[in-house]
Amino acid sequence: MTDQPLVSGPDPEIDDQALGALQDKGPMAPPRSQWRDVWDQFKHHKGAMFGGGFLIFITLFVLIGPFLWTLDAQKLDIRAKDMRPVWTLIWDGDAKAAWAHPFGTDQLGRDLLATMIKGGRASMAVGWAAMILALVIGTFVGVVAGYFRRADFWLMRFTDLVLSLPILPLLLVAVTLFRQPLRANFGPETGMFILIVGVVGITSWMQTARIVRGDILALKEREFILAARSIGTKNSKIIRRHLLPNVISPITVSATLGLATAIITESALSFLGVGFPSDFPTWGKLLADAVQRMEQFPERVLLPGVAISLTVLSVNYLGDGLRDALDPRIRGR
Amino acid sequence: DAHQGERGRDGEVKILYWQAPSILNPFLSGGTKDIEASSLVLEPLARYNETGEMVPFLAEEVPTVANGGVSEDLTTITWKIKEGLVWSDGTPVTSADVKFTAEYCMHPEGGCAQGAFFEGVETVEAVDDQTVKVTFNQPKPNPYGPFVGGQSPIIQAAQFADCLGAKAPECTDANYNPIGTGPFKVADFKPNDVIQYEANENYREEGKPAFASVTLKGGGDANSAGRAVLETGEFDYAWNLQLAPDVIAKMEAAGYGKAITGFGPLLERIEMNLTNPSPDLPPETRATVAEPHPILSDVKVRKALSMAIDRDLLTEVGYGQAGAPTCNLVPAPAIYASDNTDCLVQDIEGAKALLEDAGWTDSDGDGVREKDGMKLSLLYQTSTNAVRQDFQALIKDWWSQIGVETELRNLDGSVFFGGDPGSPDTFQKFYADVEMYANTFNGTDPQQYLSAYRCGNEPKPSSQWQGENINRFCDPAYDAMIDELGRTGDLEERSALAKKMNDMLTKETYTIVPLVNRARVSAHANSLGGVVLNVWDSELWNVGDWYRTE
Amino acid sequence: MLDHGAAGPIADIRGLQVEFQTKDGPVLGVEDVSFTINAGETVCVVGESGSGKSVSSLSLMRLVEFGGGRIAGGQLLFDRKDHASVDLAQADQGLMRTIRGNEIGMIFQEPMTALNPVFTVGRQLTEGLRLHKRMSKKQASARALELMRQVRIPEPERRLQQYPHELSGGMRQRVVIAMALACEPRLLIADEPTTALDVTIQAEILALMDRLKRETGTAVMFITHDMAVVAQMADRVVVMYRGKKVEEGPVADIFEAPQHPYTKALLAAVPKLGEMTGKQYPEPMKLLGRKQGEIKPIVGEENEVLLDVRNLTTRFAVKGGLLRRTVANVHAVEDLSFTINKGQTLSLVGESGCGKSTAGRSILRLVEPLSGEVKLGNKDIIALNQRDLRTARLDMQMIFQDPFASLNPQMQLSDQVAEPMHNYGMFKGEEGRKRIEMLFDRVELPRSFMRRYPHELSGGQRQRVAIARALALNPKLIIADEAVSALDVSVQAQVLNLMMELQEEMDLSFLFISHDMAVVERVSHFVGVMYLGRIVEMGPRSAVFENPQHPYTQALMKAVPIADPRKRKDEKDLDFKPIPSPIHPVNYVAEPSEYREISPGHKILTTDSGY
Amino acid sequence: MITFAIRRLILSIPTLLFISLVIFLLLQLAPGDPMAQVPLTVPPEVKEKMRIALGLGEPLYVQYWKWMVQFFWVEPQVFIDWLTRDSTLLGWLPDTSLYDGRLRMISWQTRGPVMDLVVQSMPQTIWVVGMAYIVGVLIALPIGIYSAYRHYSVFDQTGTFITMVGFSIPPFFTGPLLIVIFAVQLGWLPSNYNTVHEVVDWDTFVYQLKQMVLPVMVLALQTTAQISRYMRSAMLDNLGQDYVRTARAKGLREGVVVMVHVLRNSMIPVVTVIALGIPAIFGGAIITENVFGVNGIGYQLLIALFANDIPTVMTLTFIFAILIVLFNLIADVLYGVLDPRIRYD
Ligand SMILES: Nc1ncnc2c1ncn2[C@@H]1O[C@H](COP(=O)(O)OP(=O)(O)OP(=O)(O)O)[C@@H](O)[C@H]1O
Ligand SMILES: Nc1ncnc2c1ncn2[C@@H]1O[C@H](COP(=O)(O)OP(=O)(O)OP(=O)(O)O)[C@@H](O)[C@H]1O
Ligand SMILES: [Mg+2]
Ligand SMILES: [Mg+2]
Repeated sequence: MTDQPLVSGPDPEIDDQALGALQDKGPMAPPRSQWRDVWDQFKHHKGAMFGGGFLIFITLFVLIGPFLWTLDAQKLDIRAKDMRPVWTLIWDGDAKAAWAHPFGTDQLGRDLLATMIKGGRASMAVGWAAMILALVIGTFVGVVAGYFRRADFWLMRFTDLVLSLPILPLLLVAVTLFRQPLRANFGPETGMFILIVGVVGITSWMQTARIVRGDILALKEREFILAARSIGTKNSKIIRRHLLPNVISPITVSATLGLATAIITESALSFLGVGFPSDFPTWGKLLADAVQRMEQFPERVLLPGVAISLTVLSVNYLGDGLRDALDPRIRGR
Repeated sequence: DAHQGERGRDGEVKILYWQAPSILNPFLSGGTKDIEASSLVLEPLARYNETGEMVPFLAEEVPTVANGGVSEDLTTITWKIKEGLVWSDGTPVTSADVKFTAEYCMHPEGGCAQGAFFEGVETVEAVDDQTVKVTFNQPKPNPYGPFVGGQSPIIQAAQFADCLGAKAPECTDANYNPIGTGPFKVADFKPNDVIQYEANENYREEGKPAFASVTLKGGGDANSAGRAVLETGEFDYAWNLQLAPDVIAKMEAAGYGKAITGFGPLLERIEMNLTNPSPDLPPETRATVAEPHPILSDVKVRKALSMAIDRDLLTEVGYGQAGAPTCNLVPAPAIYASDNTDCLVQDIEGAKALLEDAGWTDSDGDGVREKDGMKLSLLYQTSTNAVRQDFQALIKDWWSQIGVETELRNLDGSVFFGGDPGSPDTFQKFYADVEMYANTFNGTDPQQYLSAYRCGNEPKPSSQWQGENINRFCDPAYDAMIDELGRTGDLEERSALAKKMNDMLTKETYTIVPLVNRARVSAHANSLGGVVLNVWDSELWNVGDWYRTE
Repeated sequence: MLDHGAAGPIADIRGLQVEFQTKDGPVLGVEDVSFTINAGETVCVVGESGSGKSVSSLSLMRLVEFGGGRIAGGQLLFDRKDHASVDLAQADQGLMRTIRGNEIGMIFQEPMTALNPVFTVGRQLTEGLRLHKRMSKKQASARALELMRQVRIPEPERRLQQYPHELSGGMRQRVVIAMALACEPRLLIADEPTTALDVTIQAEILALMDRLKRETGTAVMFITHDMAVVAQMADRVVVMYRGKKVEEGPVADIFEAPQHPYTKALLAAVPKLGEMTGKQYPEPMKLLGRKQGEIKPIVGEENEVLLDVRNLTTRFAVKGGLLRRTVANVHAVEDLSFTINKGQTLSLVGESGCGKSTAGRSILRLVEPLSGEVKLGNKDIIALNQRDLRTARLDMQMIFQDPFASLNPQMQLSDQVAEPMHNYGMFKGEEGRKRIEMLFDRVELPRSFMRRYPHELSGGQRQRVAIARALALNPKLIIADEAVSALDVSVQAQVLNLMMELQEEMDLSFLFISHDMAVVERVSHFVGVMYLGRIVEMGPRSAVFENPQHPYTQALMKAVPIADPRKRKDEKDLDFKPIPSPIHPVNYVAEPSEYREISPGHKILTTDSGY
Repeated sequence: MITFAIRRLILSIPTLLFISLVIFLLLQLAPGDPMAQVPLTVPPEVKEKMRIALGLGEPLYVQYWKWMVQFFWVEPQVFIDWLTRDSTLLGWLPDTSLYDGRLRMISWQTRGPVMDLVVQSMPQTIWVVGMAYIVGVLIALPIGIYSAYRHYSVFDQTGTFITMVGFSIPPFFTGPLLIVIFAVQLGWLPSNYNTVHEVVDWDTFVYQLKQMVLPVMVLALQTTAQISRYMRSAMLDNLGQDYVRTARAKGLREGVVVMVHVLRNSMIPVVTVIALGIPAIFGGAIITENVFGVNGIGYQLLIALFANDIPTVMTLTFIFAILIVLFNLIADVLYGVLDPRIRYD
């Protein structure tokens, strides 16, 4: 058949098409920059847009809030204690509320708006930092365990070990050992921040490690890893270029849960008295402190509670959106 | 009256302790919860009543010099046990049991938590079946240590015979279910959880207890305990509600019960560190008398710090009805309380002037005073507890008004109050400039309490950081008064001396800055009658008299 | 064929149009397709990947809805048993459930993924029977056993209790067929049922389906892109192209007188076994619709040996027991020796699992061989340490079977092509960019593709990227491990031509690993036939193909379907033994391979090969 | 499979020994003092005596060795004795008397054997926390399944929202909140768990249910949030698989396709996640146990920590470690059992 001379078809249009069959097919749209694509995909994810928007809002709120709302969060004004937020005036004209303290004040007369702003700073900082630390450790352990067969057994047993360590004594040990040097070098608040981030990070990476390891074990068997080896890619580069980008998805899930865990763990630490100095507000601590009076002053639990939940929710949605946007396979669809 | 009748007529009473009792042998645990839980079963020879007066329990009467029970030279005390007393298992209570109790606690390997009550005891003899004679190695102006109060009750010799010394902890059955003379006996004990008691059918008083059984549940926190009694009525009695006054008031409004308060000598105070806690110093000399405090050694500074505090406000915020502002280290009992009230009025301006006077000025205008290039900056530590943190915030605020910068630190109670010499965070080590906590004394006599501030009694490396003179206070004149108090038997003179010592530590030197005399707050259901809150002894001291009102 | 007499059409597809909802709006998967299937007839639907073959068949089952599609127009008339014709396009899912599996059976492409991994074969087989035929458990198992016998699965009783993964690919596919046949459907849809299989197994399955069709009179809609299979199976052929039917007709007409240019081009691209008879050297194919220079044979350097492999042995340890000691070995490659001349191609053929890939990987030392000698030029590869090995790999590169799996889905193509150069620090900066462009040009990919991701390309394009990557370092030897197996015929032809052109131009040597005899015949100078880790026959291509001596080679040649409807194979010719296990206990001593030379360079194994 | 399990079991012994050593050292290093809860009125000399009586003065390795002997030798003896004497299961066996009165692990707080504490607080832990886990899982699975099946539907979105909120709100808030609503305001349910309550008839059974409702709700919220996420993603992975299409092509009903074919496959990863969560039952409910006065194992650990009761803390954490390692192993084995493709040998 091949030796037959080419017979041209009757219809030049179809002919053209037919010849095209052997020509390149595929997406012919002009290529666009990677980040444009990522953004386009991201834009279409409503949840992610909400999440991102809220996170930006809350970040701005805690970052530039102190400049707009200049009241000092630690300033006591005992005469103005136990004020209600202004919106209570809507149904209760006699409520003790004023625009001077739009969210009200606490039992010592500290302005709630100011403490929310300052507390948010601490909580967000701890949450993000601890989450990132946990992700870094978890990813590292997971990748090494998954990639190097010889390290696997020991690293996984090490993970078991850390999983079974009692947190509180660990924390007390850490506080004893490191509080003084950290305080001397970074001051009481930053020092404590580093300590808390360290402890929370060090005790919450195990889940990530486990998941990443599982994924790496599967990825390792894929041919493109073999291909990379055959073109002389070194182990470190294989990990960085080929493996890590492909485990983004489980990592974003861990990140979501990690942020919530970190914010809540921090509050539990303050609760136990091993956290920040007592007059240093965080959302978790505001929530914990307000629980006793939640019937009289529901806003004191609701404000930090809602802030924490919304942040976590936003990160969750943002994670979903990012995962879809960063994965070129999904993005193409 | 109406609440008389036959034993066990009122069914069950439910008590909630938010710290769960772990053992029912008060000699093996110093914990209040354990002592009070065991006080339903074990009784001493005499107790303090709600006014701090001593009343006989197992003894016929309280021995005194007047009635001949205490020897003239104050070296012996002779107790007579009531006739016909029996243990809950029906065997008679004899002086041998009393003698055994002393042996049990004084055994060198036993690790008895109440050893302090037996200090100076030379011998305990059973004169006859009903009579015990305690001999001290030196005159004891206050011979009512052993066998008085909830902390040193009488245990049954037969039950504990094999549990002396090192074997004490192995007698789990006895420690969990001691046989006693109290109105109740243990039916079931789940350590760290629940104790179920039932009425002691051999109890000495007819028609008592009114309740057939007691359930003492442990666990939760003060908030949930208050709620269970005051808001839901699930329990009849809740112990030690350390809650802010508005929280308690809110709970009471539900109408199920009421909070009751009683004042003892429990004092919330700020202790000034007279030695230098700087981390730059070597560990051998840090926070020891070798290094006086660079700022707080000056009495003017200490006084200024005290003057800046508004004790009324602190009380209102932190304790409400359950607290009283005070300037005394010994605020109670009345005969020992000094009339010192000069600290009660806050005086910010005066404090400022005093600091100026002492050479502390704000030369760079940052709101913090300095002197010789050193900032007037203090580290203020305490244990973790919501009210204490409020206090810290308020005091920090006042001090900032007089130009003192404060860094707050709160520590986990188990570390802060634990005496671990390895930890930098114990209150004894005092690696801070000022610290706040509450302390009190047993019974009604402050002698031992005041004796703590003797030169050399401070925690230091050589004593493994043990010692009661937390501030590292040292004044030979004060030591002389301690000695004198040890020799003085007359109540009037003792009172005068104690007041003088109290003033020396507070008003004259401001070594100790008293804040609030704290009351104990508990709550009981409206349907529970006969509750008499006693701060000098176990709270459950008269549970045998409790009854149901409707 | 029409044993049961010509009945009316069982299925009549008229103007089918299927739409998929995507983010960029609706996309037509099938634009306009009409054809009929008569009772007792096999209709083959052919066409490139993505031409709408699967979508058409899924529409007939009304399964497209579950994949996000929608039948936007047209009619799907199906003649039910009671002769009432229904339009399946309008039927509700309830009615469809009584038709699916009962009156229309479907065989899916991927035998492994088409079976639920957690249920036994028996359970999956009986499910449909119990549902549609209301059989009791016992009756259903009896019928299942019967079905298993029908599809000639050895030891059917035992198989019923096994899980899919415990069966070989061929057996799994037979189970899928049995499942589709379970309720004796009147129409059987087979969507590429043999694409994933070895030639031998493929031949068996095709024979089986043919026989079943004859025995039961079922109408078959057979979807494939393999023209050889069409030639073997079809009564009529429907050619699809970009969502449309472009041609339809009896099989002989289509092959002998194709009308539509696409059909012509397609047929031209199919390599046919025997085409190269009489030619000494391989040469590129002549493709329709493409400008090609003069086609000339690729000679290579007869006398310069580039790769010399001697007695290569690779085994994988099977660990077991409490102490994880080696309890047995997989003898994947056993005493393998061959040479490749500069600028020439040696092909390794053989069934799945015979050790072809392992041999290729051992040469590159991507798996460590147990013993043997590999010399590239005068470098002893086996003796190198890790650093030198890395340098040595500059001269030898590999192209992998699955173009999708061998590219990182998260990396832009230009980065992937540039990666080898980065790794060796060659061609930096502007020069590197130029070279990447050159490589893209070389493999005939538009430069605009450099910023794309693998999933945005077709299979052929992806494989060209892989080739570009392999070429990046100017290697002397390329090991192409099933480099074209996953591609459409027309694309495959292009890629093959490309490889041959490059060989001609750059004096490349290829170790070409494949199981497709027709392709091998096209490209090789020398051929080695592997069986159970050993080469059983090796020699110049013409000698091996025209005069196969080893019984295994002969069987293999017999199994290859030929793209000519006049040369249909008969089931009787087929007689395959399953490959024995390559796993031997630790103390097993493999005997060395000895060969007998039949003609110059043509050797066959004289010692036991296991066949 | 069996050899795999046995091998892992054997290998976990050194792991556990190492874990025990690390825990031991950690606790020794940690500051704190068993005398912390003794009132300040007790003088330091007395405290020192109490400390010595607890055996705190001995060298570390002696303490460790003693503890090991007690844990691995003495306690099992006591346990076997108990089994053959009092338990209903094995009580018919002839009484053994292995225990020769050697010192058991004694809690510093209660001065009683630590194991007795464990045995005593186990029932309420299993009842409340275990039940909460079961309830949480039972709620989570349908939510996860349906969310995945109706991917991005209103139900899915709401489910995501509620589970995320549930996950981000700490139990020290939800606990009191539920108490205020259901115990204080409505008065329907008790706020405090009665650990000595015995179920003898219908009414007591109802009471038992009532008192379990609140703590179970608080804990289940957390479980539900996590498990339903896992379930959803596992279902999503499987719904796109080819075998689902095959199942549909057989004419099976959607219910059967989803609930039999897809579910079975999706359960494989989820079951291991569930198994791995079980050790957390015993230690992870500390705050909830405290709020409701459940006084289970978690609470025992909490107060032992605060009282620096090292033998108890040590034993409890080590028991948790054993559980974690054991359930890791069980999860691996389950994975193999559920998934016929996985063969460990
Ligand atoms: N779920 C889907 N969503 C969007 N488009 C789809 C979907 N399924 C198929 N298509 C499109 O429909 C067209 C026909 O696809 P179909 O699967 O029928 O091709 P095919 O001929 O079977 O190819 P192959 O030989 O690769 O199996 C393709 O363009 C494909 O992109
Ligand atoms: N990493 C490995 N560990 C253990 N056994 C292996 C490994 N890789 C391959 N094998 C075994 O070695 C034998 C040869 O495998 P190989 O992949 O080389 O076959 P192949 O001829 O390339 O087959 P295919 O055509 O399916 O790719 C097979 O039995 C296979 O199961
Ligand atoms: Mg298809
Ligand atoms: Mg292969």
